[in-house]
Amino acid sequence: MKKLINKFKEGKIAEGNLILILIAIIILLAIFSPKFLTANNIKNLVRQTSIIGVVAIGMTFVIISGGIDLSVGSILGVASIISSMLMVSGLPIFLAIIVAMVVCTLLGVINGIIVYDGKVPPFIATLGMMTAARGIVMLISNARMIAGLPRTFSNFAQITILGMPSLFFVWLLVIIATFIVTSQTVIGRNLFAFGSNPEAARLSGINIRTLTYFIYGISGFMCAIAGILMTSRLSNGIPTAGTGYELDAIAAAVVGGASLSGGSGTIIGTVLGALLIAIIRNGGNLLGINPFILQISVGVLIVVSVMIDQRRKASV
Amino acid sequence: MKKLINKFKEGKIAEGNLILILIAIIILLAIFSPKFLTANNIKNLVRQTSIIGVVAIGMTFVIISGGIDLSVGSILGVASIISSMLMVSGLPIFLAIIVAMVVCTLLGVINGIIVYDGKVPPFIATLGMMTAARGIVMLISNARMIAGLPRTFSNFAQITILGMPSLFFVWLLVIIATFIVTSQTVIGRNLFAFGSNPEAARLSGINIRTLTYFIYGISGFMCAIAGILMTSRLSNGIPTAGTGYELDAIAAAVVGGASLSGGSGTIIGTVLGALLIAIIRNGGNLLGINPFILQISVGVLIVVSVMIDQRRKASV
Amino acid sequence: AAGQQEAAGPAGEKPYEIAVIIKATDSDFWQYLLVGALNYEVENPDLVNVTTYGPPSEADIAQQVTILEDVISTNPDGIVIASTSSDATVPALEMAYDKGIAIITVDNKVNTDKVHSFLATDNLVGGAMAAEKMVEYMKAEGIALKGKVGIVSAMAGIQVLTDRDGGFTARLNELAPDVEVLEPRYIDNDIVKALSATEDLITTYGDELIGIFADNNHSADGAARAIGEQKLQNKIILTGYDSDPEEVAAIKAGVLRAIMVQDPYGMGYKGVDSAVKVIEGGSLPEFVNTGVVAVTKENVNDSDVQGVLDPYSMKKY
Amino acid sequence: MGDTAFIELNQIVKDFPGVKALKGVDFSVYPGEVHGLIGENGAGKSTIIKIMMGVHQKNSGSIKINGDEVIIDNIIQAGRLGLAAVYQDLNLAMDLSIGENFFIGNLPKKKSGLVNWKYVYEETEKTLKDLKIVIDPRKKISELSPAMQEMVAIAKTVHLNSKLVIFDEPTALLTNEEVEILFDIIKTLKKRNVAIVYISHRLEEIFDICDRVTIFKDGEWVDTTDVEEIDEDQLINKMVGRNITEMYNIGHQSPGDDVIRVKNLTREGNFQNISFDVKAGEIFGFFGLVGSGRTEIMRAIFGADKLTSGSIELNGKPYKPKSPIDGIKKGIGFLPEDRKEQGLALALSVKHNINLSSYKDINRFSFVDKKQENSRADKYIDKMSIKTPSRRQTVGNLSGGNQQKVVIGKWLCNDSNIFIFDEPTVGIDVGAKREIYKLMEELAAAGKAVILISSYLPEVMGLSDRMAVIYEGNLTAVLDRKDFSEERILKHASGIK
Ligand SMILES: Nc1ncnc2c1ncn2[C@@H]1O[C@H](COP(=O)(O)OP(=O)(O)OP(=O)(O)O)[C@@H](O)[C@H]1O
Ligand SMILES: Nc1ncnc2c1ncn2[C@@H]1O[C@H](COP(=O)(O)OP(=O)(O)OP(=O)(O)O)[C@@H](O)[C@H]1O
Ligand SMILES: [Mg+2]
Ligand SMILES: [Mg+2]
Repeated sequence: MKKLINKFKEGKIAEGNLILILIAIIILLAIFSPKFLTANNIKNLVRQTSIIGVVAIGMTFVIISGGIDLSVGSILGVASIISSMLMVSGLPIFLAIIVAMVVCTLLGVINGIIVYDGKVPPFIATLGMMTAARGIVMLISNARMIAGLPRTFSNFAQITILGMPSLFFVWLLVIIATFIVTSQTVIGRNLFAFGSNPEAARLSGINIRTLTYFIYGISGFMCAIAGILMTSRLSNGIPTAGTGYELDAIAAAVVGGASLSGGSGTIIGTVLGALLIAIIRNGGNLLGINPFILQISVGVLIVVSVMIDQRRKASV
Repeated sequence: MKKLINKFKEGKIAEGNLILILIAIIILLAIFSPKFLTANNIKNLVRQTSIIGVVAIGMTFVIISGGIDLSVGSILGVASIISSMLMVSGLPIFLAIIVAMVVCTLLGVINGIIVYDGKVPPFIATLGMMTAARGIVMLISNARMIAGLPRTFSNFAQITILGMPSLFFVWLLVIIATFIVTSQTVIGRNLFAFGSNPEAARLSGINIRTLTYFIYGISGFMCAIAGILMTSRLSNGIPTAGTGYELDAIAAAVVGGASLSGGSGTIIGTVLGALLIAIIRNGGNLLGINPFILQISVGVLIVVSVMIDQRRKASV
Repeated sequence: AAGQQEAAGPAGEKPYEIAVIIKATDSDFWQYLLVGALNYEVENPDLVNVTTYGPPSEADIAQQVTILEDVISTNPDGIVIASTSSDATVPALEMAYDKGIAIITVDNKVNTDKVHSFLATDNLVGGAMAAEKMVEYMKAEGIALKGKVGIVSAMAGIQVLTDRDGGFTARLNELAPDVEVLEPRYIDNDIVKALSATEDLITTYGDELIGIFADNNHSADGAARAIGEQKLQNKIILTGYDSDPEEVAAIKAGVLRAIMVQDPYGMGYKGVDSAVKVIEGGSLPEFVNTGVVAVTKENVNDSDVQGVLDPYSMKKY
Repeated sequence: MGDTAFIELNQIVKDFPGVKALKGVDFSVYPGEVHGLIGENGAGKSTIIKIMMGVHQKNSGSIKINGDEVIIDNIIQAGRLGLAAVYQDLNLAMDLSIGENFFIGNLPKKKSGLVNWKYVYEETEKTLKDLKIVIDPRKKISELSPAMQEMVAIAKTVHLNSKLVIFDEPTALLTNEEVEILFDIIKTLKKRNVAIVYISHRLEEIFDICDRVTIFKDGEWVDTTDVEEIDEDQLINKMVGRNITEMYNIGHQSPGDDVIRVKNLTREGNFQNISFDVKAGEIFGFFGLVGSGRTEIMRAIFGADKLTSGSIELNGKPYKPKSPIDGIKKGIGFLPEDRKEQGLALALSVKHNINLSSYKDINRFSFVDKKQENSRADKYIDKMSIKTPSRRQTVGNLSGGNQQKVVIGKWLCNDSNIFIFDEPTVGIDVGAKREIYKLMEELAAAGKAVILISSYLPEVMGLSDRMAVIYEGNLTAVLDRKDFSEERILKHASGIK
């Protein structure tokens, strides 16, 4: 423990700054709004963050690799529509979920193929996928919500376990699994190497083709999880689900310390980044701040927190 | 002329591929829709492309420098609201336009300051500005459209000169001016040097601070022009004006051959890129294609045209 | 289904080419309008050929103008348009009118005389109705008309929404002067954000919060879910706008008390019909009110509202 | 040499986060003198010139120019004071033309304010022609070989007409011919009474061209002396703190079986009909002028590039590499010529880089075996004597020589049996060079095959058992050690039959 604190002081914990900023904001909010630290609000907060939090984790893989994935929101929409249409058509819940996961993972892999084999910059490849996948969603759903989901499915998102919403536990599971993958496995090591220097990674015998497929596939898979959670939470398949999430997810990862030039980023950082943004929004709402001023503040705070982080990094 | 054709054949004209793709699409559309090559439709096409075309040119500066500007849409909104509110309040049209231009250029420069002095990655700096500037627009306009603009102002966008819409000439002016700046002036060439190798630019004594301010300032200025044109065309100050334009502008520049890692990109390429995207949409509308299928096609075509471009570049 | 074939008959010959342009392709409401328009085509295959268009988002006004211009280039016999902006489409519409194309505007008034007919609901009135229903249910639940009422708005800067919110606020101020109407919370037409915004409203104002008005279907879906989850439907009276399956379910569950339902199906159907009448030389009233109906638990199962609640059930293709 | 120093630095201190790069050094240069600056990798040579040039700010100390104290807080100002530098890392804008790079930061304008392109290209062409370099200045600079790029950078700096010109390791990428040109340039500058700072790890160059030499060690000033008063051994001793004699003196093995047999290898546009074999325990040199195609041959064998035709046998078995994965599986280790671009993930730790190719062997169900990861890292840090505060240090913060050792460590760690070293000692100090040579000796002694590509003739001649000479993608000779002679090798290397 002492070791940890020392490490922290020496700035050796990558997420150190962010934790400090987060604590400062939490203290401020707790002082100004008595509602902020209530059990109920905390529950709301994690529920509000879980879905985008899962997307942001997939995004973190892509960003560590030096890429970007603009298609997450649309792929989330695909998951929502496919899973709900299948359920409504009578497929068992379990199967519907599996199919949605497979489809979304494949869409992610297609991103990877376009990027690796097509040599198209990730920004453009996933921008194309973003546009096309949303079009597909609209086409197959006729731009309509899908209602009439099985009760057991829609109930899932309402459950609380040990006082915490079920969504939170899914997020937690994702966090733990991806934390292990990024920090303990060969794939994690290769991911960082690839992001830091793709050519060196290739010349070191890393199979960067499959790695690229894997990275974008993971992002697609995370969108599937998020889309299914959202569908359960809203008891409907929503064709517009996830619109604009790409920017939120990227912001979470980058505020969490990931660099868009690749090679750095952590799962914990992204989790903190997502929380920071959500807390600012939640706090602003609790304080009854004018929504436009709140919007301005969110913009300013994202910039300022990254700026502080850069300063502190430079001074260590 | 012969020299030009030879250069073209040898793939030495950067925009060569794009011109070929564009011609192919134009021929296809002309075959399938007799309305496509009518004077009226061509007029529509340039009118539709002019506004995003101007934004994309500002974006090209930023992309050549190795940055990105997500705030263009919001800054365009600022221009629309500020200029229209000032006009409605009785300020002379001329002054209202100047004020909007100054404000937007300043917002751009602020982006530059955050990027250079704050050392915040451009993606985050301009993402913050995107959120904040839209908030400002909503706040000052109360999220309402501004109506009651002077007739002379709204008429401007309707005028045609020599059979072409006035907007086109503004765009043309911007194209010519920026073409000269990027290819014939010191600051323009410094822009390429900076984007190609920032460290080399710095070590060669290029003042990269003012250069950064200039680059983002230009982007802001272009948004002002586009915002004013849009206000005239829509006869209203629109608080949501420009939403989502960042992606269209980036797509135009990248389809036009600019690389997001900086150092390459041309004004002509961006113009062609913007036209390509607009032509696909226009053609789809003329053919009465289902809007979702059109959306899918636009996504696919952006990716495919970049892919073809990459292939041909690699094979030269 | 919709007329994909390219060449229309020479002007004056049937079937007439009718273009239907909606504000955005991303919502049930506008899809309902298309159902009305396309049903008309199915019923009168020899009379009209309907093609549908729309930008992906209501925020993108310029894109709609672009589409309109493209459509005019194709020289249809008639255009039915729900124009997002009242001014932006004027020049193009006037040009089309002068070319002899039948122009029918729906939903939103366009500031020009060169329009053959206008079919719409009055959103100010719809907002006011939502306030009336809210007060009615507050009284029924025995809630004192004192405290705060929130507005969950789909998006900032969209005229029809501003009208609904304005109509609601004005009427509520009249009916319950002691109630404070809070600043709208905007949710980017995202149900999850509507849910979060409502949760935060509940957390912030607690018992003081006695009502919420949600100004479209997505905002009402999210608000209903938040209130339902916390079982506060007897303390917070929720009224909404538009109709989708989730709203109908919430009405039936008593979480959402009333929705103001317009008749997008009718706008589409009657819009095309009006265009045909213009083309054939008939004359039409300048304004046709397509009406707004308040649907509550009491009338939600009535057969005559089924059509407006879910026009998809009337889809004939 | 004049009486007052043109530039005089006193007690300069420079701290980087975690590193004290300069601990109070003195340094001065007189007009018309060529002043050599030497020291091990990381001694602070580049740092002090960057302080002179206003790229870095000193923490304390003073700078005088012509006896007056000055503050140099940016590059533009350094330029005004008459200082110019050719930096160690090639700082060129690769997307731009040769002419534009020539005038980067300094583009001439016409009266209208627009760039005077005619002048840009004519002046560039003329200046380069004076240096016997004939190229079209409108070409993109990335189309030039690294040597030519370096020459452009040198010519550009000299063209500025400065009073002090600094060369930071200019010859690392140059061939003999170009080194001659460079020395002529320096002599001309000297005649014009320009002060010159010359940094190099090739000590014989110091004796060829310098008047005085200053030695740094670990951020401290060690000595400044007239070149005539010191010999190479003394210099090395002052630099590394011990004696290194006979740089290239290593043990040679009696060769074993053929490990690699190459027949008629061709890659269109790069090389043709290359055939050779390398035996176990052998150091096989590859000499050729820069750009002759050696790198491409090796990349193709490693699997990094595709072959057009030809066959390869490894240990008697046919081998058709499709990607580096195949080469690595067969035990080939490849030390690329550009370690920063191709060899290292600079942002990652020493440990991570050493293990980069071996994770496939040290995992259980794809979970990294961290004990092994750490112990392997420590083993090779120790074995290679990599100077690093810990295995967790970011590789980017190490000095050049130590970075190079990390790359070698990576291939040792992967248990390779064929080592391809492409320009392994570029930019490496004498001490580290000697260590790398000893390592090659050890590898050969352990029965591995070592292929050494180098453009530095003394090095290939000194180390190789046999040597292949390449000229424009063709193998012009394979020589035995006993037949090595400078004249003969250079003849083959320049295509003279
Ligand atoms: N920007 C920097 N940040 C942190 N440390 C640095 C930086 N630049 C140099 N150093 C460190 O300062 C020390 C001196 O480096 P410098 O580049 O001056 O060495 P050098 O003598 O030029 O070595 P070489 O012969 O390898 O070029 C080294 O320990 C190096 O790691
Ligand atoms: N990026 C490149 N673009 C174009 N030509 C190149 C490129 N890299 C190398 N070449 C050319 O390919 C040929 C072989 O170069 P290569 O680098 O293999 O030579 P080398 O003998 O290994 O020399 P070096 O000492 O530079 O490593 C040369 O003609 C060179 O100019
Ligand atoms: Mg150095
Ligand atoms: Mg080489």
